[in-house]
Amino acid sequence: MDNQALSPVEIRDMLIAVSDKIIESEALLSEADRKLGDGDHGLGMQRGFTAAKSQLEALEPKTAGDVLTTIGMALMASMGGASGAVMGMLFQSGGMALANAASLDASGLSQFLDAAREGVCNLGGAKPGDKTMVDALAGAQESGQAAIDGSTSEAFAAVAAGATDGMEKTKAMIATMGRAKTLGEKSIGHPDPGAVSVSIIFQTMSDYVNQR
Amino acid sequence: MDNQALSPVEIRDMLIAVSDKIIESEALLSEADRKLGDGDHGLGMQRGFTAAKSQLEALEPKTAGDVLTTIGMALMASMGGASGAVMGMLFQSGGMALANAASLDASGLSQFLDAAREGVCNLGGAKPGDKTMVDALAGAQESGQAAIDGSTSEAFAAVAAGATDGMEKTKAMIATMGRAKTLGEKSIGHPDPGAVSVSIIFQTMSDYVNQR
Amino acid sequence: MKKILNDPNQAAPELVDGLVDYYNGAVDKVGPGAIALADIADDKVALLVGGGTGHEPIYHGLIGPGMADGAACGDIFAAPPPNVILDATRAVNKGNGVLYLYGNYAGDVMNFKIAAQLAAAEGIKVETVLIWDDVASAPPSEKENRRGIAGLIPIVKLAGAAADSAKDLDELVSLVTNARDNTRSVGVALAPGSIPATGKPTFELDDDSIGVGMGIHGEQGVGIEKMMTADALAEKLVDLILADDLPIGSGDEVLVLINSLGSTTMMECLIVLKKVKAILVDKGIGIYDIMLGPLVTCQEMAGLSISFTKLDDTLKTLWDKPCSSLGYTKLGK
Amino acid sequence: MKKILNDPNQAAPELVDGLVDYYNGAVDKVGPGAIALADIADDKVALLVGGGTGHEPIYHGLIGPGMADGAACGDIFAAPPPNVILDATRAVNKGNGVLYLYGNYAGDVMNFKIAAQLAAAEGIKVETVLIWDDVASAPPSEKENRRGIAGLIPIVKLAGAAADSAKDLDELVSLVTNARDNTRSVGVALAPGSIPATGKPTFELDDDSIGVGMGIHGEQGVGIEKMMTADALAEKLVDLILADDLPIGSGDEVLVLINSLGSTTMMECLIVLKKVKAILVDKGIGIYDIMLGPLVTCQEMAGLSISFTKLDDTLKTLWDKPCSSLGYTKLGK
Ligand SMILES: Nc1ncnc2c1ncn2[C@@H]1O[C@H](COP(=O)(O)OP(=O)(O)O)[C@@H](O)[C@H]1O
Ligand SMILES: Nc1ncnc2c1ncn2[C@@H]1O[C@H](COP(=O)(O)OP(=O)(O)O)[C@@H](O)[C@H]1O
Ligand SMILES: [Mg+2]
Ligand SMILES: [Mg+2]
Ligand SMILES: [Mg+2]
Ligand SMILES: [Mg+2]
Repeated sequence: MDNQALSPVEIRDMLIAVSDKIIESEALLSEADRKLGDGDHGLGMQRGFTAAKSQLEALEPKTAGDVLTTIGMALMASMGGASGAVMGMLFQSGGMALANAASLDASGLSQFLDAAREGVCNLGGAKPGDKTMVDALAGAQESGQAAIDGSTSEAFAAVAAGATDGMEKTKAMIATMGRAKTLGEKSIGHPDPGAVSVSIIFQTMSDYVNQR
Repeated sequence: MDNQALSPVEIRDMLIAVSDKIIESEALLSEADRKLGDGDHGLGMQRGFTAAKSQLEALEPKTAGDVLTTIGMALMASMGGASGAVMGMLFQSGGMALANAASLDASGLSQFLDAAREGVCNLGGAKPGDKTMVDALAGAQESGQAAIDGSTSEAFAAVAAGATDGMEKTKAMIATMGRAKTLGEKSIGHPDPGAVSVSIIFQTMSDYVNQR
Repeated sequence: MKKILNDPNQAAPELVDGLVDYYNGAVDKVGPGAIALADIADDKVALLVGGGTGHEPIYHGLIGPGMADGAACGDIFAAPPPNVILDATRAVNKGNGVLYLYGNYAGDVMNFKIAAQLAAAEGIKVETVLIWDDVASAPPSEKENRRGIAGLIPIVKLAGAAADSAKDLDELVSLVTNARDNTRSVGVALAPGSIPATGKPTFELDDDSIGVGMGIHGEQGVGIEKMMTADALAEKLVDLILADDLPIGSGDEVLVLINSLGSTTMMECLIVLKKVKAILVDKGIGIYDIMLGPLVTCQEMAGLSISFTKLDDTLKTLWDKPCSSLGYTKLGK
Repeated sequence: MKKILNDPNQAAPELVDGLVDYYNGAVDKVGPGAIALADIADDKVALLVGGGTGHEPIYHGLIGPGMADGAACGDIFAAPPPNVILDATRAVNKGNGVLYLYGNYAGDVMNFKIAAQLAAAEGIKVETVLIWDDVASAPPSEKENRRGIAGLIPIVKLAGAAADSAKDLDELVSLVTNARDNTRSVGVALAPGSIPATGKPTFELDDDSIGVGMGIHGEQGVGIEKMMTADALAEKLVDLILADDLPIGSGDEVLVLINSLGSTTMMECLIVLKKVKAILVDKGIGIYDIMLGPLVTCQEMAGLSISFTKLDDTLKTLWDKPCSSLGYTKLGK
């Protein structure tokens, strides 16, 4: 296991890998949204991460925060929809917490997630249990706190597992927020599409960190 | 073979039989119009002959003309569309020629058809060969003239054959009138729906006359 | 095909009742299928439109101030019978005569012709202008064989304004003839509508085909082509109109109508408009005003048509007048 | 699903360009997705609407005199991003502040909230009224969880008139809140629309089923029922509205809106109107005015919604003002 913190350039490359993964997951994410919402979640994510990728590719980042707020702004400005706001806010609030961080390690990841969760929950008012991406984000954030003293790669793996776990839990939940709330009990059995995205994002990060 | 002229009551009953036959042919006639027009010919005919039937049932006719103009007026007032005008006019102009006729025989049938053809052609401007109901009507009219000296039932049989023959000929024609005209060569192969109606009308009359 | 109906065979009379309800007192039902404005000025030359129903908002949704005075409504896709037209004629006639304005279809022509004879027998002056804007339906040399499609919308609006100002029926005829002669349209079908009473589609079209030059009653297109982009389609349709006998060129000004046949979205109409405008700008043709939306429909048919009306000063003055109706409303300029 | 598009992923920006073209000089594009009236009076309190595209004519087709001053347009079915809203906010602000008026959806609320913070940071006064007229989406005790559907049409029209007369932003907020609080809607889905970029239907529904309480983004209905007649459906929907917490009874007067979700024909809307009117007349409820047609759509979705706005004298005065826009135009009374 590799305990080296990620440099800003590595963070950038990691997020380019995340962008590619999200772009290729369009159909899967839209299909998840067809079950619970209006069927466009993958399209919004694809739009956002295509814009993000091209900005990341042009970026010569100085700090961890540089990269993370760049992707946050790119998502926020290009996506629209519920996910544009929450995904944008996730990276923007999280990134602001690392504005001056020269690199990203287990502790930085946890700081990022704490701020990201706070930013998203403040913006949208969702709590864990509401069947939104907050469930996956909260899972990631709690695992990140628990992994704070371990290696960078262990922390990323734990966060990915926490996000996926949070996403899995949304399957059993009744939606109370967003477009799926009018479905009531019919929403049971399907994972929240935004939570699926969050799980893919952190899993791809972990894959990058553990394969470098 | 029966050479007795039809009494006004028989004409009425014959036209009630025609009405029933047309009403039951709705799907066939609409389907024919889907090939060449807007698919509603059977609906219009059904509407018209339903109205006609209920007026005929209430009618105590004195002359042949009474019955024929009654059905003409009923069709004209209830159908609308191209066929409402032409079918209405067929019976109305034809019936006026028999305004004072106490009964209907081969010669009366021919007079009816002469006036009917003239009325319809004056109204709509169609000539034989234009792929309209005029082809069937002209076939009927010409056969009626040829049968003028025969028995009533022979005349009705000849007229039915002439109408059917005229209808069959429309299959090979290119439409130049009405909604099918924009189809050009694509109209070849399908009979004109109004001609199919005219053929059914005279065939049913002949069946009535020959089976009484 | 699911439709929100009571008795499919009563769709036409029920929709006419609903229409009278929509007008909320401004329109009277003056016979089955016959409707007229409740308030028509005493010395007005009257404008009567009509045709089959099922193409809402036309024709019956075009009644109102600055638009038509009355409408004769037939069954679904069927011209109104003569007695319906006569009822409407009597109601709108204020002694100065009535202009019949409707689409050039055999059924309409025959039924209105009979009605005109009946009206004349009652001493009502009637004149007729036929709408034949569809360039795809016959060559320019055979205008009287052309169908009326969405161009009837600007023509009825211009006629409505003309009827408010015309001193007599003859003047109205000449104003409306001018509007008609300066209007050209062509359309494309993507998917059929369905007939309410049978639930059957009005024609068949492959998944990747479109019918260029379709009719508004579900008549198949004149030319079946492969599906193409919005830009290519806009170019094709505009070319068909500009290649017709009405000269429209640099310095001229036109009204543009992008009409949805029913289920084609406003999004698609707007995307087509974008290209149409670019083509016209490129040719130096001015756009005086634009109409866009489902104005002449064929049930839930998919497709659209483009219409141009070339405006001279008289037509501009008529266009600038306010009007109000279910189908088209416009503030004065 | 055949649609007339160029690049399905560029449908939203292209339709916004087409919309600016439609307005033919009256509307400026002030940023990607951001449009505003070219001419806004200097001391006017501004009205900004917005939301996802794909629901034409809303929201961007509601700009015009007596209607909204600007609109922020997102992608298809997606709320506009904050920067688009901010561009539109800057363009419509004349120093007297801006009212944000839009449908209550998580995405819209979050993006407009961020935009409002950015605008405040620039010294622009912003207030918000959320539209939550859909009675099927949450019980009356949880209004803030209700969706905005077709009721936004009368609300935006009333708000447009209010913005012309309001002396300040606070007065506008209270006038518009009153319009919002007196508006209730409920809809039914018959068949899904499709997402332009994927061509996929937004939901599935059996051939003989309808979704009562559907959403305008293709959200499935709250209750799936068997297909029924127009009359039965009208009764069911009216009952759902009248059973809500807004008392509407004998002697009251309402605006009625029968909205098509897209491919549902005007014929069907008129037949439903007929029954709605009969029910209201029976209960002694007056109909002040009627709107009818595809005003809030979801692509070629089939279905319709009914909205009532209960009018007091203030709202009547606002309603009677003229307005003009792609989506809704009305002569003054
Ligand atoms: N209030 C909220 N807080 C956090 N996440 C939310 C909230 N509302 C919606 N979401 C997330 O947004 C996702 C839907 O995104 P998307 O489909 O792109 O947007 P839209 O709902 O505007 O179509 C949901 O699956 C959910 O995870
Ligand atoms: N000018 C005409 N003269 C005689 N018959 C005509 C004429 N135009 C149309 N028809 C007849 O009308 C028939 C179509 O009737 P129908 O479908 O009921 O009316 P519509 O064309 O109004 O839908 C055609 O098949 C044709 O026989
Ligand atoms: Mg979605
Ligand atoms: Mg027909
Ligand atoms: Mg017809
Ligand atoms: Mg969406």
